[in-house]
Amino acid sequence: MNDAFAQIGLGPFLTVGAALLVLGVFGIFLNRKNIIIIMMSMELILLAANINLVAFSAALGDLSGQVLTVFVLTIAAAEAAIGLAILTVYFRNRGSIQVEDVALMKG
Amino acid sequence: MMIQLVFYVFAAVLIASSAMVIFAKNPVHSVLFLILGFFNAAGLFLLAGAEFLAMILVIVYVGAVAVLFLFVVMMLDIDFARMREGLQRYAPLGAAVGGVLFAELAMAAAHWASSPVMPEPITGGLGQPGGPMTNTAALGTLLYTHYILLFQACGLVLLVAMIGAITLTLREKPTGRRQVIGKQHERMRADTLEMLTLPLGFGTDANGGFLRPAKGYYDTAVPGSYGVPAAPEPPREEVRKVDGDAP
Amino acid sequence: MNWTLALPEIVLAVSGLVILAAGVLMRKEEAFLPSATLSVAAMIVSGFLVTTSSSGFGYGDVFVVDAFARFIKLLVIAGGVASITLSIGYSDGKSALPFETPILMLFSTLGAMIMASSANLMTLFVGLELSSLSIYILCAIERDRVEAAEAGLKYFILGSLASGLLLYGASLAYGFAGTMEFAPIAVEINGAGALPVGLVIGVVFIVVGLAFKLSAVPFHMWTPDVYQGSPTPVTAFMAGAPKFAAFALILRVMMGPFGAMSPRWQLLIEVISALSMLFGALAAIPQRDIKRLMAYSSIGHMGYAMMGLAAATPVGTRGTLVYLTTYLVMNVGVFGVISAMRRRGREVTTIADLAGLGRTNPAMAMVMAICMFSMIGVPPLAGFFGKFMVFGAAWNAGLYGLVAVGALSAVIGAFYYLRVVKVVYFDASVAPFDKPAPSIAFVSAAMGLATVLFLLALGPVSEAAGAAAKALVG
Amino acid sequence: MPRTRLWRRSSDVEQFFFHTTTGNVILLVLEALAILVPLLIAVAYLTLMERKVMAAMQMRRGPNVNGLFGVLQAFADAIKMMTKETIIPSGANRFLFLLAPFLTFSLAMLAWAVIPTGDGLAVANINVGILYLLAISSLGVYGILIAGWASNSKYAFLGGLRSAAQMVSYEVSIGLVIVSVLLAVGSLNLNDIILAQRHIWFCVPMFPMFIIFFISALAETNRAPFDLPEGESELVAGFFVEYSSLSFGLFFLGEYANMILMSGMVSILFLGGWLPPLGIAPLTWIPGPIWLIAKILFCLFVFIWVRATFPRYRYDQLMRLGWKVFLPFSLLWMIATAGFLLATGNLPQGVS
Repeated sequence: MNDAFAQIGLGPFLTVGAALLVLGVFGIFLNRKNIIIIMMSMELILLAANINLVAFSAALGDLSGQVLTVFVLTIAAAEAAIGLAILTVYFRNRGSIQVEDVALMKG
Repeated sequence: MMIQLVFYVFAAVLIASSAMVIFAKNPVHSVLFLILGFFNAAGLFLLAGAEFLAMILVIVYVGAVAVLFLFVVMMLDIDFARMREGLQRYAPLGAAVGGVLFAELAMAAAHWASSPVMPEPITGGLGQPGGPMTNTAALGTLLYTHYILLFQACGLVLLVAMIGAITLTLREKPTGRRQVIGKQHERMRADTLEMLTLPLGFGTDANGGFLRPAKGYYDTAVPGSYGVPAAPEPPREEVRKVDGDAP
Repeated sequence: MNWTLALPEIVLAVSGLVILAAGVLMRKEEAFLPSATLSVAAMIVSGFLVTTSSSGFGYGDVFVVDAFARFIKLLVIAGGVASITLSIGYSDGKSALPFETPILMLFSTLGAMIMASSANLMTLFVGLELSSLSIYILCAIERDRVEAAEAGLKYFILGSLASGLLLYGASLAYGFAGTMEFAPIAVEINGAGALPVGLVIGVVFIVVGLAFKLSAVPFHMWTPDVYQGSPTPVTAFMAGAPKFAAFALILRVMMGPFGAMSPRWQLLIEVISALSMLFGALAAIPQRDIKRLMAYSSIGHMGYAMMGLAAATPVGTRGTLVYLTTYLVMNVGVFGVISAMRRRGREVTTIADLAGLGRTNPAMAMVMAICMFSMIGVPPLAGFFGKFMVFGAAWNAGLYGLVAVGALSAVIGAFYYLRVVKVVYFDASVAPFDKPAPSIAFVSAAMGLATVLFLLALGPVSEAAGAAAKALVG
Repeated sequence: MPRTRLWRRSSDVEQFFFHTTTGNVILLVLEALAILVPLLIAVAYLTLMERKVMAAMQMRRGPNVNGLFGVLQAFADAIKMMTKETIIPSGANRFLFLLAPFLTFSLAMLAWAVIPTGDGLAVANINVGILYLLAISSLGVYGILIAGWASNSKYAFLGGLRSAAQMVSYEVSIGLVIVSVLLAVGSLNLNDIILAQRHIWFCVPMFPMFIIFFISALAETNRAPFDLPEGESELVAGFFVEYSSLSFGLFFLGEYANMILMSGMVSILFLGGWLPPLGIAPLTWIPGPIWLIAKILFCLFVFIWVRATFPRYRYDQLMRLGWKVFLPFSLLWMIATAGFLLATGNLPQGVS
């Protein structure tokens, strides 16, 4: 545990993580504007998890949390690439990325 | 004291900009707020002693992923006028649920209790006696030994992302002449350019009009690409030479 | 370090890379068949390696091979092989899929195998993402069809939300235990008296994340649209490999590290299971699209399979594994028939299109009928044994309410399965389908046969499942 | 981390500057100024140097009216630029439009915090210095992208997109080149990277990487022959077509500061930073900062030389070069470096 972290403590970090998680979930479920915002909310959720992991890693003196953060950063980048590719495909077909337009199939 | 202040500044800006990601009217602004948020998250990482991750967060996220987002937001011709509808009518309910969730999580965070018994922490050599080891070196040691399988699996994830992005979005463009680089480089000046001495007082038409370079013009392009016949070009007519003398 | 533990995975990964390189060098139109054949071959080789692999922990204890992992891996590989074979038949003519399709299925299978072997929260996450990311792409791979794009988008958004929540839960569990390995977490939870609220929230998030992948109610919203919009072989794949792997994880996580807190999550699982069974049965009734019907059917089946988990006993786990095996067989059979539903090269997917199949193509109609009866749970067929075992386990564990709900929804479910059979045999026939491609005919015939003859394999399968359950629960 | 001793400390002064918060802040500001002021002057004279060198190569005289040999030309330009009217296009996003040049300029300044000008002599001698540089240079994309978008003009937008794609592409090979250097050093600290070149500069054993890095630096700074983003013939002036007056000036300064920064990176990674070419007597008398400046000047000269000599690349050629030539080659070289170091047992172990 380094000095700076010891002065701040674990609680504030976790609270920031929780706030980001809630904002991300809020953004996904209540957003009616466009899908890109939803994807960005997803990034916020992953960032929340990352902040938690790094904070725990510092508090526990255990590096495996940071290792998982490395993996999460990698995978999140891959996920963003795929998501945006799918979004582009969708846009080419539909000409819109409004959330309410994503309801072609019903039943 | 100083450290706490720095932390709260980073945290406040991070949370505020994350909120703006969701509430901003213009998606481009949302992306920019996301970038600001990531920047501050990197600051938090630094405070927690994860210097390598902080830098990687800026390089990978801010430098690459957010650029992707910006690209897509800017290039998709989104109808901004329709975007201003705002949140759904359930927003107050959602905010209440979110508030409760946040309160619970924050309570759990404030009174965080870890297990009374803990296994030996995995440090990768960080903070151990017998030589200073930086955060980066320790992470690297762990990644390449202990977690090598997962590291490789992450490589496959990136490969899958690459395959996906290419299969989904790459379309062979019908326009665009592709070059054979070797031939292009081998080409000499004499193959493409011919110096003519033209008489004064005559227009281009009188001298045979504009002509494509004599040879080598089609040779350097991939057959079948735009404007280049798939079959080898039949020998072209020589550029008509005009004598130096006036007719 | 015993690196040979992951030999099946390594072989699969390397052959995936080789096939990809070969496919890139080939001409676009000709690359599909070789890449599909090679992928199937690689997966079969990997399956053999799975059966011969030794047990133990490896790679810094992030990776475990035991009877349970082997059982799930074989199921996953079988699902993958079947779907790639279906895609060969599906991909000729106008609706040609790109040659990357089988390769992505291969990588997704690989991710599912890693999930089955995970002994660590990190392995869980990485495997899950490798498997899911490939499927997101596969859903949208017919990029000029708007339904496919929409299916991909929906699955991507909800799926990545699920994995984000799962990751958040994992981070909380890590914060409690100070490690990500399952075994120490189990020890600590056993030792701890009162569990802190943070850990409970973490476990709930992990369950939610996995339930999303399983498409269990109330996290099922994506299933019908995604099943309907994706290309049929991809739907067949989605209904198989990733679900088995997600089940493997839910079993491993719930029985392993969080096994000590089973009284806490048992009710949650019971509710999810009961809701899935009921919802799957009721919502399927008004459906007109066969792929959509299968989506609701799969929601219901996941509910039944979860009954075994809700029992939280070795017998229950064995029941779940047998159930998953039977589900694989009959599900692939149905999707084989659906892949063959084409008129003049165009795919048709409504139930009404099946009318009169009994006269125009008796063999296909027979397969369809067998699978439908099996899904209801009619005795000599495969589905019966799975249902019997999970119901028995739940009954023994004293979950009478759950058994009652299960029986009720089985009766309701019988209605819509029988309706399909009625349409196939008793409705006035419409134009016949095109002649099915040989690979599709082969897969559906084989699966139909397997459904009938499952009785013969019941002994070995349930023995293997019992060994797997023993390896898991101890 | 220990602060470098810049002057003889008397105890009171030491107490104030090193142990009180106010003193620390003042010290930091002074250190920043000590870097920034020379940098700004250098940027101003770099423009003059470019014009003079190009003029010499094209057998012209270049600016020679203002002051002796035109030394006041830079200031004349600055005054002209400042007195012009700032025009903000209608429909432009005001805030972002003004933010973009400021961003470009301040990023180019920020990066200098970690550049060591002597042994351990940097504003911040941090562990992950090279990553910091990479991070800052990867942010440069935003100034341009935002400028292109906020101008509400299609030429600016196209220029911005082109430039962003170009910079992101070349960052990949820059990253890989840096990794091969790091493999040989075993540390991410810039000072350690320089010290590792005591015996031989990395430009000798890693000559191809040196070349790739230099060319990628050209592309990264949007310099000729990779100045497509502002290609006059197609895009009028690219992403800053709508800018005028001081905002244009900031872009201009930022671009030249980036050039100096990239030259600094080349000098540190491959040319031994503040080390003299040989560790023998007359050369070691010259202080480190002078060597660094000399090397940066040399690199800048090559930058200008290239601009005066090579025709502009076409966009597809540029992308092909980045992705199909540099990327595989630097990847291969990185693997080869790692293999060589491992095989010969020279892999640096845990140097911090």
